[in-house]
Amino acid sequence: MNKIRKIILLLSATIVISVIGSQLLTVKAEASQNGRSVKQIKKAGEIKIAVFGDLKPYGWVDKNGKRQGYDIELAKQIAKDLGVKVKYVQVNANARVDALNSGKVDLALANFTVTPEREKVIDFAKPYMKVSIGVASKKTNLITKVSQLDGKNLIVNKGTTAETYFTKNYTKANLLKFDSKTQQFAALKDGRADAITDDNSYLFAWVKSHSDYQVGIKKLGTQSYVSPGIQKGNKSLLTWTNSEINRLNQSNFFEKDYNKTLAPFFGDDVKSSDITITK
Amino acid sequence: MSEHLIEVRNLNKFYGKKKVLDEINVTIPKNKVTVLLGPSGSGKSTMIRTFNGLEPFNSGTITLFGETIAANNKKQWAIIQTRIGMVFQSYDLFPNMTVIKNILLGPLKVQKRSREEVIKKARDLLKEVGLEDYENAYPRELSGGQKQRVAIVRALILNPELMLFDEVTASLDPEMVRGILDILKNLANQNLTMVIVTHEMNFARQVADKVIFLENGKIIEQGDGQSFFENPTTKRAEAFLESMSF
Amino acid sequence: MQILAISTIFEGNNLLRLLSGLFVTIEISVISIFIGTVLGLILGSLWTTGNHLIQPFFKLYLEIFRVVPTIPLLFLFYYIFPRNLNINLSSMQVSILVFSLWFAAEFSDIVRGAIQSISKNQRENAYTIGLSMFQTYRYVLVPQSIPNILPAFINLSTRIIKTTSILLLISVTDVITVGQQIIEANAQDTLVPLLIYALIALFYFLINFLLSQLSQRLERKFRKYE
Amino acid sequence: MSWAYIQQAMPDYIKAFWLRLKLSTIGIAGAVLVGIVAAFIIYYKIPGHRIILSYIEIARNTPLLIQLFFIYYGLPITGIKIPAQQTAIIGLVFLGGAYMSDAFLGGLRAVPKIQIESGRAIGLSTFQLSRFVVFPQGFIFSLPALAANVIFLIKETSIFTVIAIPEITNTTLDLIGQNYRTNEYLLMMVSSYAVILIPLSVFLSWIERRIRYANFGN
Repeated sequence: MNKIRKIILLLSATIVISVIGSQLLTVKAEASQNGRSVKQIKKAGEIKIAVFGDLKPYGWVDKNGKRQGYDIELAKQIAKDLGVKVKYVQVNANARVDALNSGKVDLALANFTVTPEREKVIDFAKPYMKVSIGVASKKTNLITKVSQLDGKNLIVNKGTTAETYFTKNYTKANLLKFDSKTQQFAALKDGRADAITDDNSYLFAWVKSHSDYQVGIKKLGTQSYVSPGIQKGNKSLLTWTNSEINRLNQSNFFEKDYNKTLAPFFGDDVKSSDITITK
Repeated sequence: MSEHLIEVRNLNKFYGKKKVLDEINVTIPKNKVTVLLGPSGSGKSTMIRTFNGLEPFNSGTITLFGETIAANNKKQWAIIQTRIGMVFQSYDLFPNMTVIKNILLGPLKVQKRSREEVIKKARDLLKEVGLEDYENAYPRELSGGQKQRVAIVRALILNPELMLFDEVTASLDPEMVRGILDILKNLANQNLTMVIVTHEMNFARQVADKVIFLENGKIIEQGDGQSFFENPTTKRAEAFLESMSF
Repeated sequence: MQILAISTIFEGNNLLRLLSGLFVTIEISVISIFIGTVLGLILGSLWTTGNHLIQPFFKLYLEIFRVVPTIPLLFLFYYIFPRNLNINLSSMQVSILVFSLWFAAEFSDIVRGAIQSISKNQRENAYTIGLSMFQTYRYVLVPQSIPNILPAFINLSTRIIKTTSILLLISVTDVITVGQQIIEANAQDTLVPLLIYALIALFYFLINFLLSQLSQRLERKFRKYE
Repeated sequence: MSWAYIQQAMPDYIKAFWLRLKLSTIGIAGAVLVGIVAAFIIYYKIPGHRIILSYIEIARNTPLLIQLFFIYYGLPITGIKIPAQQTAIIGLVFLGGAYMSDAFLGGLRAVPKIQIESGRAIGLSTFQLSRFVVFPQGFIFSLPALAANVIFLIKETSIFTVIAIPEITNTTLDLIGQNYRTNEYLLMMVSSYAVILIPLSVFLSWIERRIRYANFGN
């Protein structure tokens, strides 16, 4: 009796230790200071890409657990052209830069808007989408001018260009800062704030499935561009991605991507040319 | 006199500035019973505890089994100490183990003896002390006297060449004391070398081959048991004996 | 509407995904608790041997992990150290590392307290029958402190399991991350969030509740000799 | 490391620091209150103690994060909408009350039976017994667990970030997301926790030592 118990104990200990061992021994020291080159990625047979998991229709997970969206289509295409598999790393907006710079991912395809501040810390490849900041609110209490936000509660997502805009250019609104898209939209629906600000493109998509809301302010600030983010100094991957985007533009990939992933979610007030970049 | 098992030379021990053992020079004869006597706080317990390394000392030497140990040599003690058994006033068995496991721990884990041999020996010893029915009991189920008997068995099973008893009856009920003392007497008759700290004067008188009398950490008198009790040479010993026999 | 919301859970492989997210939570917890227990036992025991050389380091380690909340620790090990030390751990490995070290720190203190409260006589008894230092801990001190350690051990374990809920911040696909994905995929149904969060709460509750029931049983068993 | 960023973020951190202090003070005070009441109800087996026991099991065995999610994002569907700061305090009191009642209960149970019997012998009522005998002694015994809980609960406030309360973790994650100076902001975050928690932790070991000696008299 005692012996059996000892054997079981020993066995389970062995299993646990081997699991731990395999977990800890796979510590990889492959990431250099500048990230993995295209050659290294190809050799590893896998590219790690940061995506959103809760941003319909750009990067989200459907009911079968499959990742879907505009960014995901691009990720798949890039992996295909590199001849490797994709490993998705789900991130929140404010973790994108750190995920790149700590080598957790090779590429960020997470609605990453190019800004001067970001360009100081990471590299951007050529843009694949146009975007500006928008503000959505309830139809019954529609916000159409920024001045209407004075002293009102405004929902932002941490680490987005919309947040930066309202922190630097217009400071009279009271910002509620959330970590994830799920949380920010949930808070809006619960009526925790008067309006939400984020990239206009997915505000358009969101209001389409929430008919009592409307994008009252369609464009704020200047037109911005969304690009793949790459760790600072990773020349090899940057060059490759730039030529990849050129290639995809020539083959009308982005328009097809738009029609497949975005069009079903957008209202009539958005056209393919509002989002994609043809040149 | 016969051969000495322990020889203590110029032993000193301090607690902070207080000198608790002061220039101790004693010998413990082999195969005899030595009793340490003295009033409370005289240093008896401290002294007996230096004999197996439990109590480190500041200067001097102890020679046991022909090997000389200087102050605080832990490695030397670790080897020699296994030849010495000890029983304390507080009969602390290991509460997480049954009686038999308490007894077997030393011989099996330290001495690596064969299980069958040790179990047989343990049962013999338990029978000798009248506890043959208690081998699977936990310590909490035993009385103080019974626990103390198990503690003695636990020490004896290691086949010690020297046994130290530090006031083993002091915290027992009076009716338990006799049984324990009988066991000790029995051991004395088997020519085991023993050092006993006790306040039981009648018992001491019966078993002591040698008496060491201490006061304030100093040896006042040491010598033959019978002559100590009948004819103490110092006034202090005389006074002590008087105070103890009312 | 309500039926619709409940069916969301069984739709596609939602339930399976939630469970696999839960498994990640359990895996991280179990491995961390295991490593943390072993390490904590060793450290806590070492502390009571009175080795003054290691005590300052031990104390520093203990205070750091006791005082700094888990979120900054996770960020430190996930984002900062890779950049500065050039080692790259996956989010699972980082979680296990941080949770193990945290568990070990708090657990070692519990072990220390329990061992120190065992009377000195027990050590002396062990010494007189010739047990080595290791044997004294192995057979006498550690077994005797288990009944006193157990409640605190379980308390700490449930806290570790609960804290895995913040792993969504470093991209671990745990049960909450999956829950949010499902909520997002069913954004038009307002009851879904309530349901998913209730379900996740139920998962956590069941694990921790069973654990504390188990501990009460074990404690009773261990205390039977007292 | 850039000093300029640290300086620039200082006002935000000071604000966040006070907010956290406020929320944790109210939350922990509430938790202590709930804990004391719950502990006494269980100790004397007052009717309803089973409900209290279930509350403790539920509060202790589910993560604060989920509790907050549930209150903040889940409840509004049923028409109950509680603002973020109140949600945070409710969550902390709910979770902390369970842990605190455990601490107090442990303390109460450590009071020797003879004390209660002698109290009864001189004719004290249950309330008087609690007020003059059981609580004062039990409180001392529960101090180490209580202090440990305070540290634990203060650390838990970092989870408030998920309901957009601009406390220290939220501010840190936000600043990192905006300015990408992770090292600086994490340093500030850790130090602002250390400012409160290190003295507390030292205090904890101090009372633990005192109680150990008081208990065993050596």
